Amino acid sequence: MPIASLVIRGFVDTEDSRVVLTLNAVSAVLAEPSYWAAMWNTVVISIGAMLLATVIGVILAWCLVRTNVPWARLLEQLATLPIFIPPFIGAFAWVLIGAPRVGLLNLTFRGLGAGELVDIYTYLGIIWTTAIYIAPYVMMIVAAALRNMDPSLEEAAQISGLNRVRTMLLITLPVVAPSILSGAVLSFVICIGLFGTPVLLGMTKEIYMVTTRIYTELQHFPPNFGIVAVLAIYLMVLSVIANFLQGWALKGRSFVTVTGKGFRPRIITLASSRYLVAAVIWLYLVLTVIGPVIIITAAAFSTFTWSGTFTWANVTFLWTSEDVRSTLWNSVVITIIAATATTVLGFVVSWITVRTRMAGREILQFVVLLPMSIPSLAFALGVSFFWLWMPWSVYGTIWIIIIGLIGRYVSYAVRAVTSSLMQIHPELEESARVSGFGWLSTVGRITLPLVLPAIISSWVMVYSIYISELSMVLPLYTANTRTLSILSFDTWAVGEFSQVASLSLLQLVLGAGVMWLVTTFTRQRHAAAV
Amino acid sequence: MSVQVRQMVKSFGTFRAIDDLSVTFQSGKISVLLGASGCGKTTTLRCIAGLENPNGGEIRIEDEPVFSSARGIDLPPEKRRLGMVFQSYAVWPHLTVKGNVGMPLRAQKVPKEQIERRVQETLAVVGLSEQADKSAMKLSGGQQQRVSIARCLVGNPRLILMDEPLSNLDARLRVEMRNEIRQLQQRIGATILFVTHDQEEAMSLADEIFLFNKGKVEQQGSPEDLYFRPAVRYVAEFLGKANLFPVTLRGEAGQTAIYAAGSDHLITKGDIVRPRGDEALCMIRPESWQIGLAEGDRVGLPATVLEAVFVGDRRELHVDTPIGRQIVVTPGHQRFSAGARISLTIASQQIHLLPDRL
Amino acid sequence: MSVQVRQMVKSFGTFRAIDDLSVTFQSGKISVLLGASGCGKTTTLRCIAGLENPNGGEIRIEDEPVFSSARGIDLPPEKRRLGMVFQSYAVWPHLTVKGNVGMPLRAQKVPKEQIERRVQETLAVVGLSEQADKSAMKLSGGQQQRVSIARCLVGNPRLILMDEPLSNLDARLRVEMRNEIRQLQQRIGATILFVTHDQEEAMSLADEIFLFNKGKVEQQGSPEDLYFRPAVRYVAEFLGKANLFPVTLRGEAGQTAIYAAGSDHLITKGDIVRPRGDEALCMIRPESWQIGLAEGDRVGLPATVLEAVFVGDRRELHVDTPIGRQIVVTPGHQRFSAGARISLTIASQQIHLLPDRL
Amino acid sequence: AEDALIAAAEKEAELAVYGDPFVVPILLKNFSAKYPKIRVTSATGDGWQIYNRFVSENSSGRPLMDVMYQAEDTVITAQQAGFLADFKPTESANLSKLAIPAGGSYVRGNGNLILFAFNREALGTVAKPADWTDFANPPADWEGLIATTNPGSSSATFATIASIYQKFGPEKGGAILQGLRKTKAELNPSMGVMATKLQTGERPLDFFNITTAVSGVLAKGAPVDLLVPASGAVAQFNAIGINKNAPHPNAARLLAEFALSQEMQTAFAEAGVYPMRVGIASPKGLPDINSTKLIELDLAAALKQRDEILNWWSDNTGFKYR
Ligand SMILES: Nc1ncnc2c1ncn2[C@@H]1O[C@H](COP(=O)(O)OP(=O)(O)OP(=O)(O)O)[C@@H](O)[C@H]1O
Ligand SMILES: Nc1ncnc2c1ncn2[C@@H]1O[C@H](COP(=O)(O)OP(=O)(O)OP(=O)(O)O)[C@@H](O)[C@H]1O
Ligand SMILES: [Mg+2]
Ligand SMILES: [Mg+2]
Repeated sequence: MPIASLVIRGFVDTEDSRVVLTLNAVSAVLAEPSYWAAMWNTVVISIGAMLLATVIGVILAWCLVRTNVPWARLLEQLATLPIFIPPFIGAFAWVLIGAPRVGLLNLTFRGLGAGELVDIYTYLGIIWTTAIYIAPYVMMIVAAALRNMDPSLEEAAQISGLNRVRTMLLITLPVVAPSILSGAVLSFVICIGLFGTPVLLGMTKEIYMVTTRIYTELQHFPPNFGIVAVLAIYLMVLSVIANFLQGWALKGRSFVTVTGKGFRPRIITLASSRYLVAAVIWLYLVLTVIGPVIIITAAAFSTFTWSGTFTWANVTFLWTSEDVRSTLWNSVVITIIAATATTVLGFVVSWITVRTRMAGREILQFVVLLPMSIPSLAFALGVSFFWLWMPWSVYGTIWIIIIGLIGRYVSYAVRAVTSSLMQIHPELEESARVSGFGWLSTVGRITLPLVLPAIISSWVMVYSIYISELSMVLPLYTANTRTLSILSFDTWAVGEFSQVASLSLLQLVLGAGVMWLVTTFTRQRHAAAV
Repeated sequence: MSVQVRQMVKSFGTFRAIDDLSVTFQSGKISVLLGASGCGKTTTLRCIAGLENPNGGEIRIEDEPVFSSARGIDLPPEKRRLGMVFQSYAVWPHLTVKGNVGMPLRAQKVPKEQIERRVQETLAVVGLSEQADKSAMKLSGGQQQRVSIARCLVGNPRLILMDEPLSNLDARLRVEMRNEIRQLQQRIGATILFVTHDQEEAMSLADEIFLFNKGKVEQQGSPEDLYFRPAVRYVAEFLGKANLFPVTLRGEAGQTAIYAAGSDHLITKGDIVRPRGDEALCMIRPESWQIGLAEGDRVGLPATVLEAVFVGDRRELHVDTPIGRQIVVTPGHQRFSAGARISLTIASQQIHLLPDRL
Repeated sequence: MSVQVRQMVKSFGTFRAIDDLSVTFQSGKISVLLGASGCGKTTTLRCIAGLENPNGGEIRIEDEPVFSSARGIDLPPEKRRLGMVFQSYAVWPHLTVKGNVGMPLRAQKVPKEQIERRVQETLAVVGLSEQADKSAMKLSGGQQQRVSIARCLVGNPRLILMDEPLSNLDARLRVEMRNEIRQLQQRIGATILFVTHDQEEAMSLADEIFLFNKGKVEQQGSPEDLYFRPAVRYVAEFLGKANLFPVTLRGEAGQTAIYAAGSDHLITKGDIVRPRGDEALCMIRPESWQIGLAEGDRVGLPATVLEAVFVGDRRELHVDTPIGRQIVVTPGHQRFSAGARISLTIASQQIHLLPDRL
Repeated sequence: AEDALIAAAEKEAELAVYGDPFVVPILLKNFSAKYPKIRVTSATGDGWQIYNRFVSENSSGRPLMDVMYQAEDTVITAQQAGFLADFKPTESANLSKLAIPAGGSYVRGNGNLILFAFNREALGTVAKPADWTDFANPPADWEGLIATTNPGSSSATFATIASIYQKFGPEKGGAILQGLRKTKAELNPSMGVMATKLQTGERPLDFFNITTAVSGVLAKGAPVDLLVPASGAVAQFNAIGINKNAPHPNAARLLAEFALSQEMQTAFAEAGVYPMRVGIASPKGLPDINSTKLIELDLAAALKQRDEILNWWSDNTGFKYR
């Protein structure tokens, strides 16, 4: 752990030292109004997307976990899917749906004589596209917390005369507030560091965000790393502020909901309204998951988009192409190793910060949280600088990618696990200590199984990020370590959208398949334990 | 607010926690539910509150059906307008003590100032005024339990369900709380269903006791009824301590002689309510035995003290007699040492005969 | 395994939950910790177990320091080798009953078959054999509490800390469990620290009682000591029920007359242990009052019955007398109705005088 | 290639190529097939991004790249910075005159044409441009139809803008660029994105596009037409440079030679890029490069004026290049 934190700090330091060298970059950025505009856009769009994603995620989680909506399991898995669609593909699907002139929705509206109602190239469009991509993260975190909540807390509220909605608003949500906040801050932070969507949707109308600026900065010559670093620091400051606000909001409150008085799981029964709720969720899913997936599928099977003629060529290439085979293998190896390592590290860090009184644990948490919102592109650059100057030959191997991914995203896992850990009554661990277990075995036998839902969702979460992560890999890969996401990006760069679509389908299937495997496996294990 | 339960069944998987339960809890009375651990008391309360869905049967509150499997009625908990104290407290961790207690009033949309006042009053009743602004999770076990009681009482509900509400309080506080509950019940005429394992509590609080056994009511009645006139052995043994032994009845009505079965030890003689037949199970409460003067006295049952346990106001003697082991309770200040020989007598009115010999 | 606590302090923020506590719990004995809700019992146990870090002081188990702020010692809980039953049960929700109970043995690396056998044995002791494979979450409150007890006992620890372990059990089961604990303690010579709010339990179980008040031990001693000879008013009132009133002492030693203060009501006369001075607080236990024969009898204290509460084996009379309200306990089968006039007498040996008048 | 070179290269057994995402994969596929003993790794992407990566590796004293194969402007920049070894192909006689720039220590490996592209179906009856100057006075119904790219990041775009600058001069050329502003043209992140939008009809009229980006959709029968502007198309080249500090100099040279070989150049032509060898026809379906009118471009000079040109572009289009 100290090694890892050192390493992470090393990354940050490399960037920091650049800043120190070129202090005028700071003044350049400060003096230039367009950077301020980018900052403003970032804040506006991120807050908008965060709010929307949080509302959607929380409502979904509550309906799917705490009520008897029909087919909740299936709906939940479907609702998770958007995170397996790489953001830039998802954004493109939305271009096809919501672009002026040719977007499906506009074609429909025009057909109905309603004119062109939607334009995806607007603040709202960007917010919507980003929000539906990050809403599943909020949903996963909140759902894990809801699963761990003692239902008698809700029952007591109902007895007190609160109806279901008010029970949810006054009791359930505040009790899982750490998770909701966690999810919200996470979505904010993902959003400020996101680059595919704003590049695709924002640039055309010159809605620049800080990440877009970093991206263009790095595409230029000569690159101004100073400005990149300053912009990255901007984002870091934003995320530190967000985290600080979160800590402040939760200060001094306790959210223990898993007590030693065992609870009996119980869900809220909705009468006929459950079908209405289900219908609304289905509608949402059609809009956000099924629609885009169909669009992508249609694209994958078309000779070219909207050609009207279909072909298997783009799909058969998935198993005939050597490129696909090797990059797929790389992707799977990198993703699984990195996701597992990230989750383990994330759990350890949260456990240390939540449960121990170890000196320096605040610093540890701070260091881990710092890279949270540095755009991957900038972070990867830091990583490559760092390892280029290190004597070990990690550079150019898959390990540098893995290290980069872990360093950049471990805070996501920390976030997901911490909020769940806060729910576990310490006496459950203490009783194990008294039973004669050291802290390590206590964690293994008691804590881990109890926060398993959160661990799983955090694994699935980072897995989904990694499988489609592009900008982190971009500066770090070589031909041997090329990943699927790079392949689709390259394919995209040369205008082969149909192939890109079929690659995305592959990623989607991979993601959904792994998620399905993980959940069934753990459900079986859980069933065996019960 | 009377509560009527008809033919209620509640199964968990194949296990019948409530087994065809029919019972009426009277309006404006305190009904105490007693029974062994796991016999279905909590489940009964939860079904009445609407937190658990019975598999069948009907529940009426004040004649209005709130659940009926036949008619497909199932009122949600918040519509049943009752108060409940949970066995696990269910104190909301994100709120302060005040926030917890004020919630039912907020649900009723009571104006702010009034909430503040009533919360303060109720907290004073449970002795938590000083903790009002503490986070609920920083309280000791007993304090949390009191928060949960205050939360239940604050809205003056007409029907109150309490699941072992005083189990973590000390004796003194418990008596205070008990009196508070009594007074409240008299003031607002509430109907209270009260689960407890503390028999003293049960006896002193109950207008009627319902003794549960395996998901059914074994016997119901006033505390004295159940204590002095248990219908079956289970009740006699469950409630308080009982000396039970088989006896043979001789002589005619009005002058029945009771002999320990299979021996010629005369227990007592007198005007005794006889069950059918000559064989019966005799119940003598430990405090009913009179300790005779001295060793060698031929009047009573000779007994040897095996063990004398001091329990404060009483001393429990475990004695060996020709008719088997007996428990005798004497005031705490009377001392006995193991091995002491005493004799026991019993007044005939203090004998209760049970029909079965099992 | 004696436990010595020296000058222990534990604060939460500015609040001193344990305030300079020094106490020794003797090896091989059952020490019962009694005290009002929130007085620091749980905190004391947690400090001894190593779950809470005292702010200062020293704790020794069997003379070996496990915590010492001066010497910077702080042994982790698992090294202190003790068993504990938590007030909140702390049953692991993700495990079965068996899984919960077997855990301490697994910690000790006991072989599989042996674990199986010992878990079964222990479950039989607490009466949960049939629930062995159930998920711990699906148990009733009392069943969960028994899981927690079984988990504590299974490893035969030499030092056992129990925090209200029987609070959710019915009276019968509670007596059984109490006996089990006694036997276990005698069999393996364990030292037991037992927190309870049930005074009968405290009395019958304790070798020594420690009465806590605001983070300190107010008085310690055998149950009879504390019950009959409380050192201060707080103890007298906390433990059992007590009639307390100020008295004036007259006459010389060996023939002291006790008068109710400010009146000429002679309470009793006899050979009484006198505190210093002529003013004292007189304590009479409710069961010590003798109810005199009849109305109009001039021998005892005239009294009018205000209320008669039936609590099973006893009946508690609240009576009005010229010296104030008194509580009188009589056997349950003696009936009194409100308004009845009786007279009360007391034997001089059953009077305890306290030095203070507060 | 000479046997000695092959032997030396195979002894090195490794090779790293950085460059263009379209041509480098094709090149490596053929190279690996021919020289399986040499393990080739590559990094591809946007020209300047890859270039920046190469620079930071080199300056940290850990050069990894052997061969650079990408847009000419980046290679010129590398050469001017002194990063490149001198490379003179052995087969220069068989190469077209376009292949060897004057005074260069690098060789052009292939070419691309930049010309007008539009979606004929989506455009319908709307007038199509015939020459660059048409954009100076755009018809009203072009509004919202045009897409373009950023010369600051895209080498092909820079080459085109520089051509306009050099051919029409700041005034007249500026008027062309102002036309983009008038028609509310859209700035796209890459030519690939532009090609996709062209094909869906979202932006049916590209200010210009590059043959590599559109040849794929053309081949699949999309209703896209290419048109050579009357004043000439722009030829843009991918150049091959060898790192002065190349860890595998022999393998690097072998690859560079291979890229110019008959078999590789033929393969290029089949893949839709213009070969640099005499006697090999231009790719099918694309205009023949030798008979196409081209705007003369002095890229080296343009690079010296890079900031000036970019600012000029910015001022006239209203787009920011950074
Ligand atoms: N974590 C905490 N933070 C703040 N105050 C606390 C904390 N834990 C306990 N206290 C306070 O310390 C005091 C002692 O608590 P403790 O749990 O030891 O009481 P107790 O004697 O076990 O009471 P009970 O019989 O009600 O369980 C209480 O007033 C409680 O409010
Ligand atoms: N959700 C459940 N799943 C399975 N069995 C259950 C569930 N809830 C309760 N039971 C079983 O039903 C029986 C009755 O439980 P209940 O909680 O009503 O008992 P109780 O009378 O309140 O006991 P206690 O006095 O111990 O609290 C118990 O045997 C318990 O194990
Ligand atoms: Mg219960
Ligand atoms: Mg406690």
